[in-house]
Order: sequence, then C-alpha cells, then structure tokens
Amino acid sequence: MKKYDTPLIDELEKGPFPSFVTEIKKAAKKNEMANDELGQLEYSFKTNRGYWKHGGIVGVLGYGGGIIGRYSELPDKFPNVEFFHTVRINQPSGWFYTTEVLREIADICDKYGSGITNFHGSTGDMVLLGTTTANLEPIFAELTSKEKPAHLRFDLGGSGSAMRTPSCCNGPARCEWTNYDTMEACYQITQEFQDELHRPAFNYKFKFKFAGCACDCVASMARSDCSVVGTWRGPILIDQDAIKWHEKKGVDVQRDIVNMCPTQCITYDGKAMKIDNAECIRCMHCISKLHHALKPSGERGATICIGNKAPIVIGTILSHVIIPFMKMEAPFNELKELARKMWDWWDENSKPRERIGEVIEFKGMRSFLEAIDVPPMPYHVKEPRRDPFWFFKEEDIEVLKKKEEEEKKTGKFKF
Amino acid sequence: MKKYDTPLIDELEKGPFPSFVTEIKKAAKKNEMANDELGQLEYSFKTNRGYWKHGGIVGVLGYGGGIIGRYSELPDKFPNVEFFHTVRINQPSGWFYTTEVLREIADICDKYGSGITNFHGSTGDMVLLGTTTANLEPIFAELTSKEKPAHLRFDLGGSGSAMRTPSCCNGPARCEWTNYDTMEACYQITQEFQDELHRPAFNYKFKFKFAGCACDCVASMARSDCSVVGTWRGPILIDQDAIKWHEKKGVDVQRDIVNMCPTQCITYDGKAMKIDNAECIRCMHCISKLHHALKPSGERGATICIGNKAPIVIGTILSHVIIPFMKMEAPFNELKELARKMWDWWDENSKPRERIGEVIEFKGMRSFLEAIDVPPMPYHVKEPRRDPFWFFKEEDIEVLKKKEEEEKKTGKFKF
Amino acid sequence: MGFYGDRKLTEEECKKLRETDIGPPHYKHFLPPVIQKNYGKWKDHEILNPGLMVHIAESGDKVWSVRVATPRIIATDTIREVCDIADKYCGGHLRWTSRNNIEFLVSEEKNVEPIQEELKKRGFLMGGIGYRISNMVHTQGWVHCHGAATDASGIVKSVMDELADYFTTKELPNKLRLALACCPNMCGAVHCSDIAVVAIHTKVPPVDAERLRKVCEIPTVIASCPTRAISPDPATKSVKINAEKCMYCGNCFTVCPAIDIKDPYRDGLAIVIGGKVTSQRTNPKFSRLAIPYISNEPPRWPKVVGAVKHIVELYAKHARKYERVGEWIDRIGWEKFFQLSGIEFTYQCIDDFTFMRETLRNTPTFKWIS
Amino acid sequence: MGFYGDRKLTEEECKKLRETDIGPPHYKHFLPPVIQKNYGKWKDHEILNPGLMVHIAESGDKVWSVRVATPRIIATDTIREVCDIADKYCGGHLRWTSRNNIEFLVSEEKNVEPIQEELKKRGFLMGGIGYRISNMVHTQGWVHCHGAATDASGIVKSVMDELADYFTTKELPNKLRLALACCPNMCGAVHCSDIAVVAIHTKVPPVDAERLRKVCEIPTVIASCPTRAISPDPATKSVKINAEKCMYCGNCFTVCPAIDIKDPYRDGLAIVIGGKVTSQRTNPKFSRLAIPYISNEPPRWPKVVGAVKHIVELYAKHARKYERVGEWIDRIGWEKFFQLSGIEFTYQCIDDFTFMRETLRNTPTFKWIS
Ligand code: SRM
Ligand code: SRM
Ligand code: SRM
Ligand code: SRM
Ligand code: SF4
Ligand code: SF4
Ligand code: SF4
Ligand code: SF4
Ligand code: SF4
Ligand code: SF4
Ligand code: SF4
Ligand code: SF4
Repeated sequence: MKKYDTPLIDELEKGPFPSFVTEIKKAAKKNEMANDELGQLEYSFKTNRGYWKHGGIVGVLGYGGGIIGRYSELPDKFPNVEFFHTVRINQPSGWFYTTEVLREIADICDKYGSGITNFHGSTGDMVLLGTTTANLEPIFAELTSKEKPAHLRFDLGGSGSAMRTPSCCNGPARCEWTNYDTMEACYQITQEFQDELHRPAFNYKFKFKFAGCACDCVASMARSDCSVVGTWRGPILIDQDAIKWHEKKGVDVQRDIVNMCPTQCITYDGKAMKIDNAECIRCMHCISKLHHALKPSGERGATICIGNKAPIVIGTILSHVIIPFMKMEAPFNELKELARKMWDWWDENSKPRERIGEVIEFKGMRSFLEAIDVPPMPYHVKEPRRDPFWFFKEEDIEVLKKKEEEEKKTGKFKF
Repeated sequence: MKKYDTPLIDELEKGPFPSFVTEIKKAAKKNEMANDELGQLEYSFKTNRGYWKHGGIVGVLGYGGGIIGRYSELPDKFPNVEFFHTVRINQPSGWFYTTEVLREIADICDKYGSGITNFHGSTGDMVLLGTTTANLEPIFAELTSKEKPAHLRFDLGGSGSAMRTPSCCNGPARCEWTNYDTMEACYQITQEFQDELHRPAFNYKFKFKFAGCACDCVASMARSDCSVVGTWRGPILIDQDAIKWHEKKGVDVQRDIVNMCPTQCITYDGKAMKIDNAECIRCMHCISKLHHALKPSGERGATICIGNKAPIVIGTILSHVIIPFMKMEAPFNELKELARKMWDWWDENSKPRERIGEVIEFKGMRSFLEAIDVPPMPYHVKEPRRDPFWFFKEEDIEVLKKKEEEEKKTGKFKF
Repeated sequence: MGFYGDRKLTEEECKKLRETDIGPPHYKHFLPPVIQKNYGKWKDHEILNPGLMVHIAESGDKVWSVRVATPRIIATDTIREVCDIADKYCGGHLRWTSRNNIEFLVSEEKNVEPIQEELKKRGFLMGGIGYRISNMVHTQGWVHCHGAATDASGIVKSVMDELADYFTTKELPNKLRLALACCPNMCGAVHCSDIAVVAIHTKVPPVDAERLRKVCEIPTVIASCPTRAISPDPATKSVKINAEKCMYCGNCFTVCPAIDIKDPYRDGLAIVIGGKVTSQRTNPKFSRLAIPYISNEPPRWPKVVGAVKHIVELYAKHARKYERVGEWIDRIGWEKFFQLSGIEFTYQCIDDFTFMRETLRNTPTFKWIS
Repeated sequence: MGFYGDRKLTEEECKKLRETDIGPPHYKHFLPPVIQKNYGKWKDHEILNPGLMVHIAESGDKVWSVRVATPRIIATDTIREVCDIADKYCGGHLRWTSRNNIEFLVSEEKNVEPIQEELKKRGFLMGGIGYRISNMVHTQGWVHCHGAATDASGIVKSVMDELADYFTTKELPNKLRLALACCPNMCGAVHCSDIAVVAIHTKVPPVDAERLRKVCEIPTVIASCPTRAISPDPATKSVKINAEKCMYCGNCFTVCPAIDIKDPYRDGLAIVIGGKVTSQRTNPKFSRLAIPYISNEPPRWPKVVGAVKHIVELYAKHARKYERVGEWIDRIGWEKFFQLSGIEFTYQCIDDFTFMRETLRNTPTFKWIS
C-alpha cells in the first residue's frame, strides 16, 4: 500500500484533544481507501483547497436517499477515493447503543468501506465515511438483513429533499426534566414516515428534532423544521429545604435565580421561595440551576414550533410557535396528522429548494394556519404587526360588521 | 350666503373638548369658502366619503412647493370650494409668536382665504386651509412684502420632493435639559437651504427635526429623515439634597428610578445616589423624573440619526445613528456639510419617491458612510449582522492579509 | 387690521413687493423678555397644575406656561381671541406646542391666577402637562385630504371628549400619546404612539381604465405597488390588480387618480398601540396592531372611542409608575395583554409583510392564557 | 466478527436478505437495565466531576455517566476499543451525546472509579459536563465535502487543544457552545452558538461557460442567487455574475458544478459570537459577526485559535454567573464588547441584507467608547 508522508496533518496529532488524523491513520493502516483519503487530505492542507466533486446521484434499490455520492477530483493521484460515498445509517433514539451493535456496524464499515466513521452526523445519523458504488447494495443488505435479530437490523437515514433522520435528547432515559417521551416520539415518527424518509418527494429537506424541555439539548429550535419542545401546564413545586441545600453549596438565590428569572415572577425572602406561576414562561432557568429543589407539575406535553432553517439563502429562520400545547402520548397521532397536513400545504405552495419556513414567509401565516386548522392565537407572535398593511378576506369584514350589529343590540362592545 | 343644515357635524359641537366644527362655523359666518367647506364636510359625514380631488400642481412664481392644490369633486354642489388649496407657511423656531404677527397672518387668511387655519401642520408649518389659485400670488406678496419689517415677513414652507420645513423643540428657550441650541439650529438650517426647501429637486421629501435631548419632544426619531438629538459627554452631576426633596414628595427612588435605569448603572443606599457614568446611555429617565436633582455635565452636542420614514410602502424605518456626536455650534457648518454630502449620495443612488432611509437599505450602509466620510463604528449597530453573507472589496482582503503579515512579524494578533 | 388693511394687492404690487427665499423671521423677535434674558440658562421647572408649569432660570427668573387645548383647526377669529388674552396677561407672547396646544407665556406672577380665571370663563380647556393625556396628533381627513379613509378631526374630537378628564385632571403612570392618521400614509405619529387610530382601506381599488390611459403613467403605477399586485392589462391597455396580493395601501391611488381607493362601506379604522418616540428607558417602539377593523361611524365613532378608552383604563390600572403603554405590555407579554383586554386576536395581528420574521414567536416560552 | 463474518454477500443474497423501510431498531434494546427500570422516573442528577455525573431515580437507583471527548471522525478500531471498555464496566452499554461525546453508562458504583482510571490510562479526555466547554459541533470540511472553504476537523482539533482545560477542569459562568461550519450552508449550529467559526468564500466565482451549458440548467442557476447577481449571458450562452451583487454564498455552486466557488487564496474564516439555542432566561439568539475574515492557515490556524481563546477569556472574566456569551454582551452592549475586546469594528459587521433594519441602532442612547 502506498505510503504518503503527511508532515502537515501530522501536526494535528499533537496536543491533548483526540485527533481525527490519528483516527484516519488507524484506518489507513489496513484500508486503501482510508490511506488515499489521508493522502488527499494532506494535499488539501498543502494547497489550501478541497478536492471533492459534486455528489452524483447514487443509492440503493428502491431508495432515493441515505447515500451522499462523493468523487475525488484527483482520481489519478488518489485512485482509491475516486468513489468515496457516505452512507447515512439511522441512529437509534438518543444515540444509545450496546457494544454488540456497534461492533456489527464497525465490521460492516471495515468490510465494505474505508473504516472511517462519523459518530454522529449533525442531523444525527451514524455516518460511514467512504465506500464505492458497488458496495452500497451489500452494505444495505447486511444492515437490514432479514436473517438478523431485530436489534441488529439498521436502516438508512435521510438525504436530499426528504424527511431527514429525526433525532431527540435522551429525555426520559436519563433526564428528570423531560415533559414527554422524546425517545419514543422520535422512534414512532421515524417509523411512521419511512416512505417520506427514504424516497425524496418533498420540495426540500424536512427535519424533526425532539427536546424534552426548553433547555433544548438537541438544538431543535435552531436545527429542525419541526421543533418539538417539552413543556407543562401547572405550578412549579418547591422543596424549600432543597433550596437551603443549594444555598449552603454557595448558590446566591437572589442574584443567580430570582434576578435572572425573565418574568421576575420569583420571590425569596431568605426563608421561603415563592413563584407566581401564572407569570412563569417555563424557561427552565430556576429549575435547572436549583436541580431537585424545583419540579414542574400538572399536565405535560410539548410546544410545536415550525420553520427553522439554516441561513442560506435569505437568512436564518428559527422555528415559530404553531401549536402552543400538544399532549404527546403514543402513538402520537396528533403529531402525525399535523405533519401530513403541513406537508400537503407545503407541497402545494412551494417551489423546489424552498423550506417550509420560507414558504410560511412567502404565503403568510394565515394560509398555513388555515391549512392545518389552527386558529390565530397570541401565542403565535412575540408582538403583533407594526405596519398598517394587512389582508382581509371578503367574509372577514362581513363577520366583523355582523359583530358590530350584535353590539348595537346589546349595547356592549366586543373588541 | 347659502345656509347648510348640518345635523351630523353639529353633534361634534357637543362635549368638553374644543370643537373644530365650531371653528369652521365661526369662519363660515363671514366666508363663502368656509361655508361650502362646512357643507361638503356634512355631506362627507352623511355619505361616509371624502370629496377632494388629487392635488394638481399649483404654486407661486419661482417656487415648486409650499402649496397643496386641492379641488372639490363636487364643484356644482359646493362651488366655493372648487379650488381649496392649502398654503404652508414656515413657522418660526419653536412656534413662538407675538400677537402682532398672529394677527397679521389671520388677516391675510381672511382676506384671501377661507379664514380656516391649521395651527400647526404635522411637519410644523402654519397652514392656511383653503384659497383659490388666483389668490396665491397676493398671499405670497403680503407674506414676504419688502415693505414690511423683518419680524412680519414670512415665507412658504415645503412640500413635494424637497427639503421640508424643519422644526424643533423649544429647547434653550424654555427647557433646562437641552444640549444644544435647537431653535438656532432649526433657523439656520432653514435659511441655509431655502433653495432646497422651495424648489423640489430631490427624489422625494427630506425632513429635519431638532430635539434638545433624548426625550425627543419633537418626535424627531420617528418623524424626520434627519433627527438631530441632543446629548452630552460627561458625568451626571447629583444634588443629593434635591433627591431627598423628591423622596419627601413621594418618589420611590429605588423603584421608580434605580430599577428603571436601562443599564442598571444607578445605586442608591437611601443616603447617597451614585451613577456609573461609563455605563449611562443618557436616556434622560432619571434626570427628567428627578428634575433639578440631576444635571448632565461636560461636552454638549447632538447625535445625528438618519433615515426615518412613515410605513408606506415597505414599513416604518426609524432613524439610524450615523454621527454619534457632533458639536452643534453656530453656524452649524458641520451639519450643513453633512446634509450636502448626504443629498449628493441620495441623488445619485435613488429613484423618484425613494426616501433616503430606503436608499440606505437598498445600497447598504457602507456606500452611504463612505460617501459622507464616516468610518464604521459600533455606534452604528444595535448588534452586528447575523448572517454569513457580506461583501468585500478587493482591497479589503489585501489590507487584512497585510495586517496578518504584520502580526506574524510582531507575534501579536490584532483582531 | 393687518399691514395692508383690507386692501387687496394688485398684480403689479405683488411683483414689486414679493421676495423669495427669505425664510421664516428669526425667533428672537418672538421670545418674551424673560426668555431672551434667560435663554439657555434654565435650571428647573415645576408642574403646578395640569395646565400650568413654571420654568425657573439660574438667575431666579421665572416664566409660567399656561397650556390650553385646541382642535388644531382654528378660525382666524379664535386666533384673535387668544391674541387678546396674550396681550392682556403675557405682554403679547404665546406659543404652540409640538402637539398643537397653545401655551400662554406669563412673565409676571400676578397674572398667573387671572389668566387661568379668564381662560376658564371663556371656556378654554386647560391641561395636558405632566403624566396624562395631551392633545391628539392628527391629520386632514375629510376636511381637506383626497385620500382620507375617514375624518380626522371628528374622531379626535369624539375621543378627546371622552378622555377630557385625562387632559384636565386625572394622572396616569406616564405621558400617554394619542394620534390619528386618516390613511396609511400616516401623516403624523401613529406608527410610534401609545394608542393610535389609523384609517384603512380594505378593498381592492377599482381601476378606471379609460381615465388611467389618459392621466397616469403605467410604469409608475406598476412600480408604486409594494406587493407587485399591479400588472399591465393588455385587454384594456391599462393595468389590472391581483386581488390576492393587494393589501389596500393606496399607494397606487397616490400616484394615479384613476384608481379609486375610497369606499364608504369598506373603509374603516384600526387601533394600534404600544409605540413611543422617546428613548427614555427603552428604545423607541412601534405601535402594534390590537384591533384590525372598526366600521366608520360618523359623527362620533362610538366603538373607536370605546376601544381607546378601554385600553387607556387598562393601562391606568395595570402599568407600573413611569411605564409607557408599550413598556407595560412588553413587560407582561402581548399574550397577557390580549387576555387582560379581552380583545380578540385576529389573523391580521400576525405580520405577513416586512417585519414577519422579527415579530413571530420563536421560543417555546410564553405565558398560558387559555 | 460481525453477523456475516468477513464473508461478502453475493448479489443474490443481497436481493434475498435486504428489506426496505424497517427503520432503526427500537431504543429499548439498547438501554441498560437500570434505565429500563427507571425510564421516565428520574429525580435528580449530580455533577461529580467535569467528566462524571450521576442520575438518581425516584426508586433510589443510580446511573453514572462518564463522558469523554471524541474527534467525531473515528476509526472502526476505536469503536471497538470503547466497546471493550463498555463491556468491562458498563455491561456493554454506552451512548453518544448530541455534541459527539461518548458517555459510558455505569450501573454499578464499584465500576465508577476503575473506568475513569482506565480511560485516563488509555488517554481518553474526560470532561465537558457542566458549566464549561463541551465538544465543538462541526462538519465535513476537506475530509469529505465538495464545498468546503476550509477543513473542519483540523480547526476544531486546533481550537480544542488550546481550550482543553475548559473541557477537563476550568469552570465558566455557564455552558459555552462552540461550533464550526466549513461553508455558509452551515451544517451545524454555527448560527446559534456562543462562539463559532464559519468558513466563507470571498471571491465572485468564475463561470466555466462551456461546462455550464452542458451540466446545468440556466434558469435554476439564475434562481439560486439570493441577490439576483446572476443573469443570462447571451455571448457565452451561459450566465454572468454581477460582481457588485455577489456576496459569495455559494448557492449557485451548490446547484451547478460549473461555477467554481473554491479559492485557496481568498477562502477564509469568520468568527461569529453570542448565539444560543436554549430558551432559558432569554429567547434563542443568533450568532453575530465579530471578525469578518481570517486567512486559512493549515495545519493549525493560529489566528482563529487565538481569536476564539481571546473571546472565551473575556467572557470568563466579565460575564455574570449563568450569563451566556450573548446574554453578557447584550447586557453590556455591543459597543462595549468591541471596546473591551479591542476587536476592530468593520463595515462587514453592519448588516446590509435580511436583518439590516432590525440590527441598525435607532436610538441616540448608547455608551461612549471613544
Ligand atoms: C454530513 C452533514 C455534516 C456533518 O458533518 O455532520 C451534512 C453534510 C452536507 N450538507 Fe448539511 N449536513 C448535515 C447536517 C446539516 C444541518 C444540521 C442539522 O441537520 O442539525 C444543517 C442546518 C440545519 C438545516 O437543515 O437548516 C444543514 C444544512 C445544509 C444546507 C442548507 C439547507 C438550508 O435550507 O439552509 C445544505 C445545502 C443544500 O441542501 O443544498 C446542506 C448540504 C449538505 C451537503 C449534502 C452538501 C452537498 O451538496 O454535498 C453535505 C454533504 C457532505 C458530505 O460529504 O457528506 N446542508 N446540514 C450533516 C448530515 C449528517 C447526518 O445525516 O447526520
Ligand atoms: C447529554 C445531553 C443531551 C443528549 O441527549 O445528548 C445534555 C444533557 C444535559 N443537559 Fe443539556 N445536554 C446536551 C446538549 C445541550 C444543548 C445542545 C447543544 O449544545 O447543541 C443545549 C443548548 C445549548 C445552547 O443553548 O446553545 C443544552 C442546554 C442545557 C442547559 C441550558 C444552559 C443555559 O443555562 O443556557 C441546561 C441547564 C443547565 O445546565 O443548567 C442543560 C442541562 C443538561 C442536563 C443537566 C440535564 C439532566 O438533568 O440530565 C444534562 C447533563 C448536563 C451537562 O451536560 O452539563 N442543558 N444542552 C447533551 C450533551 C452534549 C454534550 O456532549 O455536551
Ligand atoms: C398637512 C399634513 C397633515 C396634517 O394634517 O398636518 C400632511 C398632508 C399630506 N401628506 Fe403628509 N402631511 C403632513 C405631515 C406628514 C408627516 C408628519 C411629519 O412631517 O412629522 C408624515 C410622516 C413622516 C414622514 O415624512 O415619513 C407624512 C407622510 C406622508 C406620506 C408618506 C411619505 C413616506 O415616504 O412615507 C405621504 C405620501 C406621499 O408623499 O405621497 C404624504 C402625503 C401627504 C399629502 C400631500 C397627500 C396628497 O398627496 O395629497 C397630504 C396633503 C393633505 C392636504 O390636503 O394638505 N404624507 N406627512 C402634514 C404637513 C403639514 C405641514 O407642512 O406642517
Ligand atoms: C412643550 C413640549 C415641547 C415643545 O417644544 O412643544 C414639551 C415639553 C416638555 N416635555 Fe416633552 N414636550 C413636548 C412633546 C413631547 C413629545 C413629542 C410628542 O408627544 O409628539 C415627547 C415624546 C413622546 C413619546 O415618547 O411618544 C415628549 C416626551 C417627554 C418626556 C419623556 C416621557 C417618558 O418618560 O416617556 C419627558 C420627561 C418627563 O415628562 O418625565 C418630557 C418632558 C418635558 C418637559 C418637562 C421638559 C421641560 O423641562 O420643559 C416639558 C413640559 C412637560 C410636559 O408637557 O409635561 N417630554 N414630549 C411638547 C408638548 C406637547 C404637548 O402639547 O403635550
Ligand atoms: S432537553 Fe430537557 S429533557 Fe431533554 S435532556 Fe435536556 S434537559 Fe433533559
Ligand atoms: S422557569 Fe423561568 S420563568 Fe419560570 S420561574 Fe423559573 S426562571 Fe422564572
Ligand atoms: S427634547 Fe429635551 S430639550 Fe427639548 S424640550 Fe424636550 S426635554 Fe427639553
Ligand atoms: S440617564 Fe438613563 S441610563 Fe443614564 S443613569 Fe439615568 S436612567 Fe440610567
Ligand atoms: S394621512 Fe393620508 S389622508 Fe390623512 S392627510 Fe395624510 S395623506 Fe391625507
Ligand atoms: S392599494 Fe397598494 S397594494 Fe393594492 S394595488 Fe394599490 S399599491 Fe398595490
Ligand atoms: S458546511 Fe458546507 S462544506 Fe461543510 S459540510 Fe456542510 S455543506 Fe459541506
Ligand atoms: S455566490 Fe451566491 S451571491 Fe454570488 S452569484 Fe452565486 S448565488 Fe449569487
């Protein structure tokens, strides 16, 4: 096997933080692809440029996604990465594994790929970095093989204009604050929409992320078209002794908690803490900083926010509150139904490469809300509009005028 | 003279607040125009519609503005308002008058007009509501007559795509908080740019408003393309006894002053108030609520903000900070020079009916700042840009790369 | 009688006497002596009553200002009446404020009581100073403007009658600024007022094709539309308007009289709230939409008046000292405001134009109101 | 060895064995017994050291999580190594976090110390839990993406080496989230991170007209440009790009390989700061531009590293407890930040695109810094 000398990237084996170069070298010891990847990478470092071509469409039978085609611009120099596709494998909810399945994945990667992986891709998938077109089918067969026990059978993740691999925070598996079963919701949505996931039929990508509370440990508000964020409807229960415990540990309750509450709804007289729950916006600050001393209570569920996307090309959009409160109980029919309605509307109203958040901006919130049967609510806005320009449907004015006639009769205005 | 019966608008003579209907009737007693105005107004109330035509271009010799042409849509019904133009008369700084000049204006209005006035128009002018085309020249001659003593001679205000009549708060004439001479600045800018005021040569209107401090009693930030707002550079002087005096009068210093300071830079221990002046943003809250107890000190001048406009058609724009601090000393050459530079840039870069604030949005702040020789400063933004898309000029990158070479030599980074 | 008495100038005289570009007279001519003397040297002011304040100079001199409301539209005889009063008590000195009130400038303490007496006797309304409601900034309306979707002075009169106590006596947490505009051009301060009324058109304007061909430039008309709703109509050699896209701003009408935006049945009024101009405490704020449509109901617009009063009273009851309307609502949250006020939240309140991205709610943190 | 050992499946076998749309296995298969038992019934957690936390269930049961950093790109042998460790101490149970760290899930207290010993011995870096810096979210870079304006993993390694103490030991006022994207597509969390590096192109991309005619659809290419910089070029029957309007976003390149956005000399890096995702205390915040350009300097990008470190240290020194970077800067004001940091304020920092109106300063109230 060709031996590249790699003075530049060798620099990246120094230092305390684990080195990806060391990892690629590990793989390169026994894998030609990994070895040429190493060579091309050194060449990129030397020339200050990447050398990968546009992804051509490659994939496995019956799927339109899950594979990102990659080809080297320098096949003569680095023949073993002429084809260097990535395989996206849909991770299990919360990225929990047993060593058994990890070894299975590792073996498949070695057998058919470069021996280099991404644990995990930013969307959440396990990513096998680098394989040939010829090996795609075998990889897929081994991943999904009917002969294997259920827990060893994996499927591909999403790519292209499809539903993308959903992901979730570890929620109920290892967190006291979750307001719904993020893990199960992520699993069921993934299963329900296998077709949308594997066969790109949308105008652009659509991502789900499930977070159990406003901490948003899976960055759902900033990285998914549909951000499902856990919340509750009920008072925060207070364990006054536990607060003392935190004070002993050095927490300055007044400065660090009371003063930092966004709605100033906490009071603390040094003896007892009080919370005006009607004013609380459930931001999680006090709860997380005084862990185990404060606990949400009452009805649990999630706020559904829609429309986030990365900045390109008209600037970042964060997800907008659409459903203030949805009970999130398996089998999550309400959410599934919402998804279908959203997608129908999106489909009808978008051009290729338009994310749903963009389309909501182009078409206006009303068109979207009407399509999903949601009435306008103050929850939908931080503040009402600022300009004197807005639309009326013919019937709107008639309704308003009828209302006014009623008022004339009753003598009381309904604003 | 025809007697209209006006049951509807008569309703507006009832009630405690002074009535414009009563005013119009007063004039109507002896003026045919006013009488027909009354009639047409009643008709508007009855039919729920206005009956004025688009302003045709009328004016006085040598001017392109100052008159708003008005014609009734119903000349047969209301012959005396077939022509009903408004004459905008440039008010004196701060709207200070002597009874002598007011009587002079009133007489002219009676003689040639409807006897109805607007004191004042929203831009600041004295407005004579209603006259004929034929009377425009005589009105102008009497207003400006060379035979009259200086203090009785008035000129027209602005209209159309011109510099509009500047206005100012009463500042030094009757306010302890002004940071520069708003009255004199308003006067001199008006005099300096008489040509720009009377002969529309811009692509759209341009308004100046002068406020002596951040209270902004003339709504400059929200109602002028060039908002000149007084400010200072120096500590706020504190008279501790005066603060006690306010406390006696019932001011809760902690709650109403300290807690409401936007930067939380005030402390009060019940004995002495302290202000961390480096953190003060000069919002005027504490100073105005504790009048005479607190006083700005040090260098005085103004912050120049540019670009405000009404919402139509792309939404309201408030003025943006352009010159953080300008010494405002007569004859205000710095401001005059700035105005000329701004207008040149605006002229070159705009289409008809584009306000300067819109053009800054279309062309970008850099183009504007470079044209007026102002370097970029953090003062210009509430926060830096959010998206990864921005422009570089060829030379920018070269400059940055040179800087980096320097750094290599010195071994110190200059970020 | 004025300089030329009631003699009308002849054309020749006009040519001879007129002079252009003289600008306004210098304000110094009009300042009372006490102000001339203490110009720029004021030390303090005291609000003695809602219609009276005194400014004290470093020299110890004082000037008293007595403020009275006006309807802004005033007859020449009323100007003469206030002049008589100013002559009697103010050495002929008075001024107008930026909100169209008159301020009588009294230099001698002995005149302070008498002038207030006389103003009361003559039926002038004193007030507007301090933390209360001052005069309502407004526009031309049916009295004089071509685009007016309502009458301005009529609504202002109706609203101010109802709120007169807040002008003459009642206190509020802070100043409360009212404004009205008779069309979306918004000639005034509506877009940054505590509570404002803006008249709106709500119907796609019909196009008089024949007239349009004659009096308007088609490219200009097309360019005038912010939402690109206007396109050439080959059929009529004029333009057509896409009803889906038109939001009735009236800008096409402004540039072309052949497009008729005015509609007696559909024109109406919206209530926008929470704006401010001053930079005290918080940045200037825009007025935001509370009620998208109320029918035009001359002569006294009862529902508009009721809506404004309702919000004023909520503010008086709930705001903290020195909070402006917008500061109060921003603190409690708009969802709370709609709950407190019982005002129906409509689709129109959700921005779908310039500020959409900024005004939609992009955080799961909000207060429960249902 | 895996299910099929090293035997490669034949085409026939593949057809026979493969099954589509099975989705991922159910997570229950992978949860350690203690989590299965206490699923959804957790009561509390304690952070015992920067690399170790324990979660306590209502039942009293506990699970310890030992967190180690990874470079995200890992070789299969490394996967096997962590598996060996998990088998030895965790009954074969482990997980990855949303920031690409590994968490060993220990159910038996007796294993807590030994696993940390062994991890240290094997040279794993434990940490990232609590109020400090965790792993840096990043993207593909030169390792695998076609559009990359820099290498992702290389910069991340260089930055994290410099900041390793903040991962393993040092405390900060709150979590500090770092991210990197190798082009403006921003595959990751750059747009809402405390401190992030984004690779940018800075040159108008040259068009290979001949190739474009062959491989790209001209209308799609034209439509792809957010600033309408692209227009048809009749001369070449291809397209031309208006240099005035192009801001190098690379979107045209994404839809058409004949447009070459990559430029070794001009591609560079920008530092954006003050973003956050969580809705704690304040709404999610966007990262905002601090430094618009730093040259690409493999293998260790010293200036990028220096810039990030400089800002981390300012934050550590000046922020209040629990303030995130953006909360701190928004409190003191951006003008103060630029003063404190000595970072040069450039034209590029002034938005001239989507958020211009929202981000310009429209109040005369600000702090003096000069
Ligand atoms: C692999 C991954 C980055 C990584 O290193 O982890 C990735 C890689 C690519 N992304 Fe991404 N994106 C990845 C997560 C993201 C995320 C983050 C997320 O999902 O949480 C975003 C921002 C969130 C969002 O979706 O807005 C993201 C926003 C984009 C965009 C901009 C899309 C937009 O509408 O703004 C593009 C451009 C495009 O789609 O043409 C893009 C395009 C691409 C392409 C396909 C570019 C291309 O055409 O070749 C990259 C393929 C690289 C390769 O060689 O595999 N990628 N991409 C991530 C997917 C792995 C996985 O499946 O887990
Ligand atoms: C393991 C993980 C979830 C997962 O399923 O993988 C997780 C786990 C926890 N997070 Fe998180 N967060 C995780 C990613 C996040 C993210 C997402 C991200 O970084 O991309 C965020 C949003 C960050 C942002 O706003 O930009 C996040 C914002 C928080 C916060 C809010 C911090 C704040 O005040 O701004 C808390 C509360 C706290 O720490 O006080 C929190 C608290 C926690 C707690 C204490 C919750 C609990 O009781 O178990 C967990 C351990 C604390 C820790 O790591 O310090 N977690 N947490 C993620 C670990 C990533 C890592 O390897 O470091
Ligand atoms: C008279 C006055 C309203 C009043 O009752 O006081 C007025 C009246 C008109 N305004 Fe205005 N504007 C008046 C102050 C304003 C203000 C307030 C201010 O200046 O402080 C504004 C908002 C601030 C601004 O300039 O942005 C204002 C924004 C407009 C606009 C929108 C301009 C824009 O760029 O947004 C128009 C539409 C136009 O220019 O075509 C407009 C157009 C008009 C026209 C000329 C409409 C027309 O084409 O006929 C009105 C003539 C009415 C008439 O019959 O005289 N008027 N106009 C004010 C001028 C009197 C004076 O000179 O003192
Ligand atoms: C006379 C006038 C200036 C003029 O040249 O005409 C004026 C005069 C004074 N203003 Fe003003 N303001 C005047 C219009 C304004 C405006 C403009 C407007 O309303 O369109 C504003 C901005 C309003 C807004 O933000 O929307 C204004 C915001 C203030 C403030 C800030 C109030 C606040 O805390 O938000 C103060 C300070 C205070 O009152 O505490 C102030 C304070 C004052 C003081 C006390 C200044 C002084 O020491 O003389 C003056 C008398 C107080 C009063 O009226 O209560 N003045 N003041 C204007 C009277 C209008 C009227 O007839 O009511
Ligand atoms: S998002 Fe909430 S529930 Fe999920 S892991 Fe983070 S803190 Fe726990
Ligand atoms: S959750 Fe947030 S809003 Fe609610 S009380 Fe705690 S800190 Fe305040
Ligand atoms: S703006 Fe300032 S200086 Fe001018 S009148 Fe108002 S308070 Fe006085
Ligand atoms: S002027 Fe404003 S910012 Fe300055 S101390 Fe007073 S209240 Fe605070
Ligand atoms: S607001 Fe509209 S209708 Fe009223 S005066 Fe101004 S332009 Fe005319
Ligand atoms: S009213 Fe406004 S939106 Fe409607 S067509 Fe005319 S310009 Fe366009
Ligand atoms: S950020 Fe750009 S270059 Fe990097 S992986 Fe994503 S698309 Fe590729
Ligand atoms: S790089 Fe972006 S801005 Fe430049 S031409 Fe291509 S798409 Fe347009």
